[in-house]
This record gives sequence, C-alpha cells and structure tokens, in this order.
Amino acid sequence: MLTKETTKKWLELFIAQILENKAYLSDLDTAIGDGDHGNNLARGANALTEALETKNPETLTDLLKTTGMTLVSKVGGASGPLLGSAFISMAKASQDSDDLATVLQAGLEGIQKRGKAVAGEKTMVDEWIPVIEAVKSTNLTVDLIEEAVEKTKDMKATKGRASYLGERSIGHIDPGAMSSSYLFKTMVEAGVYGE
Amino acid sequence: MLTKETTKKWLELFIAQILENKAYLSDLDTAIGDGDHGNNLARGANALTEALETKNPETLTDLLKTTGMTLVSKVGGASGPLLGSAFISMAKASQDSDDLATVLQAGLEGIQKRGKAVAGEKTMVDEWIPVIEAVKSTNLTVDLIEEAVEKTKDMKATKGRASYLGERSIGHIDPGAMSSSYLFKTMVEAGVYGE
Amino acid sequence: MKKIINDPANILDEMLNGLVFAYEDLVERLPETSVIHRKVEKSGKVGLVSGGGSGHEPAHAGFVGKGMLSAAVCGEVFTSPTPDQILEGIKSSDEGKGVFLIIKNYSGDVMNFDMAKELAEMEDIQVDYVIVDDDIAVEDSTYTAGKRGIAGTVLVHKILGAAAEKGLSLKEIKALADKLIPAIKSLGVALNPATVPEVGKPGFDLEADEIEFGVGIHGEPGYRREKLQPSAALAKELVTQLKKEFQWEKGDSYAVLVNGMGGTPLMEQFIFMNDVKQLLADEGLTLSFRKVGDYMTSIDMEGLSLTLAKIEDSSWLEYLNAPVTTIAW
Amino acid sequence: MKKIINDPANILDEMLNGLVFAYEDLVERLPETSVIHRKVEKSGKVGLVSGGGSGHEPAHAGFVGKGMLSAAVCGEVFTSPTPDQILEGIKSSDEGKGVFLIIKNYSGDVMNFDMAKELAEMEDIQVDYVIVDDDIAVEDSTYTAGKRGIAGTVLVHKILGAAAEKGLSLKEIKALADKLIPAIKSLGVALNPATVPEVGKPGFDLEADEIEFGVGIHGEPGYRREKLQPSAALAKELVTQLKKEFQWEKGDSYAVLVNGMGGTPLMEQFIFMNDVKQLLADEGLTLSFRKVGDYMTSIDMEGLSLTLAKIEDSSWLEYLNAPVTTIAW
Ligand SMILES: Nc1ncnc2c1ncn2[C@@H]1O[C@H](COP(=O)(O)OP(=O)(O)O)[C@@H](O)[C@H]1O
Ligand SMILES: Nc1ncnc2c1ncn2[C@@H]1O[C@H](COP(=O)(O)OP(=O)(O)O)[C@@H](O)[C@H]1O
Ligand SMILES: [Mg+2]
Ligand SMILES: [Mg+2]
Ligand SMILES: [Mg+2]
Ligand SMILES: [Mg+2]
Repeated sequence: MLTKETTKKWLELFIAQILENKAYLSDLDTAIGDGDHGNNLARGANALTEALETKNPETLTDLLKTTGMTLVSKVGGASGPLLGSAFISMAKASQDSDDLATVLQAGLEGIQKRGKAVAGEKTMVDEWIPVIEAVKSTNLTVDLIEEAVEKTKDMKATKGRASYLGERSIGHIDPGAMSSSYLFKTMVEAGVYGE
Repeated sequence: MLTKETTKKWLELFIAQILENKAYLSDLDTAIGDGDHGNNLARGANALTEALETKNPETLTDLLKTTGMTLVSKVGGASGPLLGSAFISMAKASQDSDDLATVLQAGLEGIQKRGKAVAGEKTMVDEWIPVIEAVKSTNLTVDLIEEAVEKTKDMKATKGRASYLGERSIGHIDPGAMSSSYLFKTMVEAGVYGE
Repeated sequence: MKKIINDPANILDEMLNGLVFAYEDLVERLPETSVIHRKVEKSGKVGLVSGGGSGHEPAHAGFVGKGMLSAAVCGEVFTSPTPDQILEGIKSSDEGKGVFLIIKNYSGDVMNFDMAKELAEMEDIQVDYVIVDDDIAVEDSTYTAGKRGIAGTVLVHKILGAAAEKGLSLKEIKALADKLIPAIKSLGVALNPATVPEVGKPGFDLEADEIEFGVGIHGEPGYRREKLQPSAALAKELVTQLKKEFQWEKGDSYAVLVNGMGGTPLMEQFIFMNDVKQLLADEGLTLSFRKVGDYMTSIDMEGLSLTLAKIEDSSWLEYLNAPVTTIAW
Repeated sequence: MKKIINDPANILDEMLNGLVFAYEDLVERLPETSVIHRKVEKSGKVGLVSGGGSGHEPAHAGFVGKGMLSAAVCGEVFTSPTPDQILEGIKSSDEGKGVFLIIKNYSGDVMNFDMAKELAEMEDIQVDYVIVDDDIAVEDSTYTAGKRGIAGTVLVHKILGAAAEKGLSLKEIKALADKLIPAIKSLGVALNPATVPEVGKPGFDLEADEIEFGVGIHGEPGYRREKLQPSAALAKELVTQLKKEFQWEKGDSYAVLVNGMGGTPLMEQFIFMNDVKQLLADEGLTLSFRKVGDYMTSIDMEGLSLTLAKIEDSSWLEYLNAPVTTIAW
C-alpha cells in the first residue's frame, strides 16, 4: 500500500541509489547512447532532494506530483519526460487509489503514452512491465527486478538513441531499465511493496 | 672563377642536394623554428629547375638573376627574400667581376642588407662569413664548411624565428646555415672554387 | 580531457553568460532560464523557437536574432532542454501570432518540446512545429527513432526565419516547413570523437588511421568505418550517398552547406568544399547557395558534414539570402 | 596526422579555390596568384592589403570585403607570401590614393612585404605600412625578432578598414595605425599543438595534463608550462600579464577579443569569456567592444588568445562597430 510516508522513504532511497550509481549509469549510456543518463538522473535526484525539502508535500498525490514535475523540469533528455510523466500519471491515479499495482500501471501508461515504446524495444518499459506483473501477482522479488534488467541485454533497441546502433545494441544493458530497476529495488527496500 | 657553365652545374647540384635533404632541413627547423625550411627551399628548387629549363639564361649574370628572382618568388618565409637577395646581388656584382670572392661578398651584403643579421646571431650569415673568408685566403675545404654549420649549434639565436627560443635555441644547428652549407659544398663539388 | 572549462556541472550556465556578455546588443538570457532571446522589438510576427542539448555551438543561440530565431532553448550538453524551459522560450517569443517550433529528431527533444507545446496551448498560445530529420546515415524505419536532425537544421532556421520575418502566418510557415524538410539532406564523416565534459572521455573510439561515415552530432554510430582517405574520396562518398537519396537531375538547383564539427579547422573545410564543387559540377547541378564553417558542431569532434537542400521554389533562395542580425549565420 | 586534405603540397591552392567558390559574391582570386581580392567597386579610397602564411583561417582572406581589407595575400602554410604575390595584391588594391600594408611582425613577412613595397614604389604606387606586434609573450629587445603579431591584427584590419572606407588619406591611416599598435596587446595559451600538413607531426609536445602560456600562432614557444588548470585560472594569468603591460586605471575603456586557435570549440571560448568578464569587471574597466570566436587560428591548435585594445579615441569604437561585408568578421 502506498502511503505518503513509505513513498517518501522510497524516494529518498531512490535518490541515494541514483547518486551512488551516477557514473555507472552514464557508462552504460556511453556504450549504446550518449553517456549522460547518470548525469541526467543525478541532476534530477539533487533537484528532488531540494524540492522535497522546500515544498514539503502534504499528501501522497502532492508528493508524486512534485516528484514528477521536478524530474520533468530538471532531468531533460529522453528519461526526464518519461520518468516525469510516469510520476505525474501516478499522482493522478493516487487521487482515486492507494493500490500499488494500480498506481504503477498508471505510471507505465504515462511512459508509454509519451514514448510510444512497447515491450521488447530495450527501454525502461522492459523493466516496468514485468515488475508491475509481479506486483499484481504478489511475487515481486529483487531477483526478478534484476533479471528484467539483464533481459534487456539480449534485446535489439528500436526506440531511443540506442536504436541507431541496430544489431550492435545487442549485448548491452539498457541504462534506463537499469535506473528503473533502482526505482523498484528501493521500492521494495522502503517497504512500499509487501507491507 | 665563375663561369656560366660551372655555375649552372653548381646550381643543379645544389637543387639536388636540397631535394634530397628536404625532410632533414624541415626537421632542423622544427626544433627551433616552424618546420618549413626544407619545404620552402624544395619549392624553390623545383621552381628553379623549371626556370632554368624554360628561360635558359644566356649569361652568368642572367643565370644568377633568374636564380635570385625564382627564389624570391617561390620560397617565401625568411629564407626566400634572403637567399633571393643574395643571388640578385651576386648577379649585379657579376656584371663587373668574375672573381668568386667578390661575387660571394656581394651576395652576403645582399643578405645582410635585407635581414640585418651580423656574425654570431645563428643564421645563414654564420655560414657565409667564414666561407667567404676562406675563399679569399684560398683555404676553403669541405671540413671548414661543415665546421661552420656545427658552430651555429652553440650560438644563441637573436634573429629569425629561433630567437623566440632565447637560450633554448642553443644546442641546435641553424637550418638556414645548413642549407647554405649545401650551397657551398656543391660550389666546391662543381669546381666553381679552386679551378 | 583537456578543456578550457571550470566545473563541468556549470558549463551551460557559464557558457550562456559568456555568450550573452559578448553579444549583449543582439541577445539576452531570460532571467533564471537557459533561454537565449533576441533583442528585437516585437512586430507581431510568428515566433520561432528552436533549441536542444548544448555542445553544438554556435547552434542554436548563435542563430537567434532578426531574420532567424526568436529564441533558443539550451539544454545541458547533449541533453534535451526541459519542457518548462521551452515553455519560457515559447512565451517570450509569442507576439500574438503563435509560435513555431523547430525540433531536431531525437526522442528526448521530441518529447520535451511536445510537453512544452501542450503546456503552451494550456496558456492559449498557438503552437505548431516541425521535426528536422536530415541525416541520411540512418534508415528511416519503424525500427529506429528515425533519421536524426543535424546541420540541415540551420538551413531550416534560416529559411523559416526569413519567412516569419516577412510576415507569413503560422499556418503558412507550417506548410513551408513541411515542404522544406524532405528537400534537405545531410551526411557526416568523423575523424575523431567528441568528449562530453561531464563524461571526461571520448564518446567512441577510432583508430589513428580510421574514419567513420555517418556519425551523428552526439557521436551516434555511423554506417561504415574505413581507413583515412583524401578529402576528394570523402567528398565522393558523401555526394554519392546524397545522390542516391535525392535522385537529382542535371540543372537542378541546390544549396550546399559544408559544416565543421568543432575540431576541424576552416582550412580543411575549404579544401573539402573545393572537392564537393568539382563533384557537383560534374553532376550538372546549379549550386545557387553555398556556405562553409562551423554551424552545428559536436563539441570538439573532428569531422564535417555535407548538407544539400534542393531549391524547389525561388523564394527559398530569397529566404536563404535575406539579411540577418545574428551571432553566427 | 588525421586531416581532411588531399596532397599537402596543394593545400593553398585547393583551400583558396574552395573559399572563393563558397563566397564568390564577396571575393575573387586574382588569376594565377594567391591573392584574394574583394568584389567591391573602386571608390578612390586607400587600398588595404594584409596577408601572411596560411593556416590562420579565417585570417586573412576572411576579412577581405567592404569595410575591411582590399586584398589578402596568402602564403603557403605558416610561410610568408612572396614579394611578387604581394605586389599583385598591392596593384589590384590601388585606387589611386595609395596602398597601406598591415604586416605581422615576423622576419619573413617583414622582408617579403618590404621587397614588395620597393617593387610597388618602382611602379609609382604610394605604399605605407604598419607592423603589428601585439603578442606580449615575447620581450621586445634587440635580442629577438621582436614581439609577434597575433590576433590583435584582426582589430587592426577592422579599425583601419573602416577608416579607409570612410575616406582617410594614406597619411592619416598611417598616423592612426601608429597610435593603434601600442594600444593593442594579446596573449595566448595552448592546450595542444598544431600539425602543419606538410610536416605531418605536431609542432611541439605538451603532456596530456600540460598547457603552455604565450605560445605563438605558429607554435612558437611560450613563456611558461604548467599543469592544466580551470578556465578561470587561465583567464587570471592572461589578464594579470596584460594588466602589467597596460597599467590600466579604473574606468578605462577597452575592446576585448577572445580568439580560438582552430581546435577549441566555441563552448570553451564562451566559458573563458565569462571568466574574463568577471576579472575585468573587478578591475573596473569598461568593455566597450567584445567578440568571441575563431579569427586568427593556428591550423588545429587547441587553445585561445585574449586581446585587449585600449580605446583611446571614440572614433576607434565607431570603426570597430562600422558594418562590413566579409566572410568572417
Ligand atoms: N521512447 C522511449 N520509451 C521509453 N524509454 C525510452 C524511450 N527512449 C529512450 N528511453 C529510455 O531512456 C534512456 C536514455 O535516457 P537518457 O540517456 O537520460 O536520455 P537521452 O537518450 O536523451 O540521452 C534509455 O536507456 C531508455 O531506457
Ligand atoms: N634576419 C635574418 N638574417 C639572416 N638569416 C635569417 C634571418 N632570419 C632568418 N634567417 C635564416 O632563415 C632560416 C629560416 O628560414 P625558413 O624556415 O625558410 O623561414 P621562416 O623562418 O620564415 O619559416 C633560419 O634558419 C636562418 O638561417
Ligand atoms: Mg543519454
Ligand atoms: Mg621556417
Ligand atoms: Mg542525452
Ligand atoms: Mg615559415
């Protein structure tokens, strides 16, 4: 169940995870993109820390909305509008529901509406889809989260910058899937899932 | 004694020597100048071959003048106007004299009038002065020609590009002195001196 | 990495401040944004906004001014600007007749500009846009993000800029843009990669004697690597590929832009232009507009791109030749 | 060596042909010479001729045009042009009021231009000249060839160009030039050396983390090597050295030019300009004219130079701001 408190903890853990893995995410992006994914998200993570402090959102919806707006306005690149849209959609959904699967599903729809990617295109979507499935069937594990990232390795990118590489994108993990895996691992860690 | 025939042979040998040592001269110039001395003179040498063929100068004076004009208009840089002026001055002097020392002395004056360098400034002048001395006292040898170049090694440049190096110019041979040494060695070889 | 910078995290901010200081008679930076706006009195014309990640200087801020862009929205290096910034650019460029966006075809740019467009429309500003995808190195298929936008974008800025200045409506500009895009095609060749300051190492590797055809302006991979070859051979390859796309005929009129990537001196660009000249003359084309220089760079990448634009209407040439007051055109 | 060239021996010829093709509305190449001449109808003004070795593009041909140079005489790469070529430039620039030569202070340039002057005078053309020696990296003593001419030369072109266009006589231009030269000073810093194509290897060596202050535009040695440091520190060093030379006072008016060396992207130049801005503001100077970009390059050298010109007369500012029609100003 999503609460303002668990979600706040989740976001804080996610922020820390991003900052810690900034260089790694950029390295992944150097292999098949333009090498800025870690920097982009780190910029968003720092801005989010500040936004959460100064705005101190009062409700779950506000918290998710602030997160979305901050990511949209600070991350840039492809991942900014995508992750931002995810959180903005999640904020909207949270007005009517505090069910995690429902809210995450709304987030995925936000990503797909914006980015038009479907399963198997080697994007963050390939992390979101299996995770949401598992949340629905209550069998989400850290292993499953990590396996989903691994699976992007064998995929050929057909969306985003990596698609320019065609066949050569195969064999590399998708950086956006990796950063989304941090999102879901910290979600588990924060106790948003499974409480 | 200077004749049209020996001088022509001299110039041909000089041209060959320059083309052969083009890279070496540029290397010397890379150390203390801008690395183009060999290329500059090679451009002049090629143009001179063509000029001698097409113009086929009839007199010694014409031959020296054609050489001077060709060098002036094809070499560029500092060495072009200097060597060019030398030959133009030599052409003028050859109208009144066929004495080698007299004609060479005029050439040196041409260089000095244009470039204002005196002995010890690490320039081609440091090759011309001792060689002319030796021609006058009829003790010119290839050794003497080579020793004069070697002596520029210990000099500190105070004229030309090498002067920007100050103390750091010490320890390197002056490229212009080296190319002038080719001029004088081929002069001996062609039998202009000592016949 | 050897660069004249301070903290890599401050590049955008410091660069924009330096630019605005150097050219304060031409442009200003909207307070607390990364929007460079022209200092021209509003005349009720259609606003023209472009932008994208930084690292392509003089693009895009160098093309802000009378006769070209109203504003350039500058993202972090190689990173699309965000919708809120683009929105500021749109708002400040609106003179009551709507705003037209010139977007290079990258997922990030398209999504961020698209969100900004939605936001602007919520504020009752009429917005239309065009997506530039001139880079023929990439096949346009459903299996890629599509062709990329590269140096041809600058010709779009110029032509639409002159059209807007002349008073064309938003609708007319959109119609012109839609005709223009398929008529502009580019292809690049890289000798050495660019280094993104925040990354600190080159974006890709090339051997000391290797070049790559079709590299994008963010170091996106090209279509073939080969041994280094003379300028004339490089020109031949680029012209041959462009010919395949255009299928031109003798007497056709083209604009030609040789664009340096940031680390390639003008000397080489002029030599390359000389080779292009020969090849296109052999094809019987009329080169009615020509330009050489650094317009859409890739930080310090060594290489260049060749852009050809088929002149389908004489007004396009007039637009290309119309006077402008910008930093870099 | 990775360069977009053909035979290194043909660089000058091919480059000039490419340039003239790209800008044939502005300039022409005098037949069988390496002189780039402007396409402007003669108006009976004083002719203005400059030039020197090539490899400094856009200098000098990029500054030929209405309001600046009448002609640029282009030598081989880093090699002064020859007197016969300079003579052609002088002859074609003579409109009956004499010709003024702007010469950078290098032994080769000085001697070749001097010979050309003698030849022109034999053909009854009035010729006067000025020698630009703005590079403060070199001590001006009888033990060197004197200070070198670098990027400040471009400001001399601009100011004298506008003065000539306005109709000043040869005598007046000479007087103006003599005042101008001591008021213009520059200093550079190199990150990586240039490679002369015919030589094929870099002109000097710098470690991967080393920079050199005071390097000349042909790779002439500078005055100090240090570890790579932030832009702000580089700016501090250059400004400090320039301050020593100028001994300026609060409120003095200066023009400032940040000049890229050919391999340094605009991004870095703008960041550097931002640092210069801070430092000069702290000094209380009025920066009444500002410019950033590649004006006097050194082939593909990485680095830049900073030029300051003390504005001693308000007419100098007018001349700097007067409109021109050139490739590169
Ligand atoms: N259309 C899309 N739909 C979903 N995810 C996408 C799409 N395009 C890109 N991405 C994701 O964005 C990531 C790259 O983000 P980032 O590097 O920050 O942006 P950019 O590609 O603009 O540099 C990719 O790894 C991929 O997961
Ligand atoms: N003022 C001068 N007087 C005599 N010789 C000079 C003078 N300046 C330069 N030189 C000679 O010219 C040579 C360099 O010639 P070159 O490399 O062709 O020209 P540049 O220095 O213009 O590149 C020097 O090695 C030196 O011998
Ligand atoms: Mg990226
Ligand atoms: Mg030399
Ligand atoms: Mg990016
Ligand atoms: Mg030289």
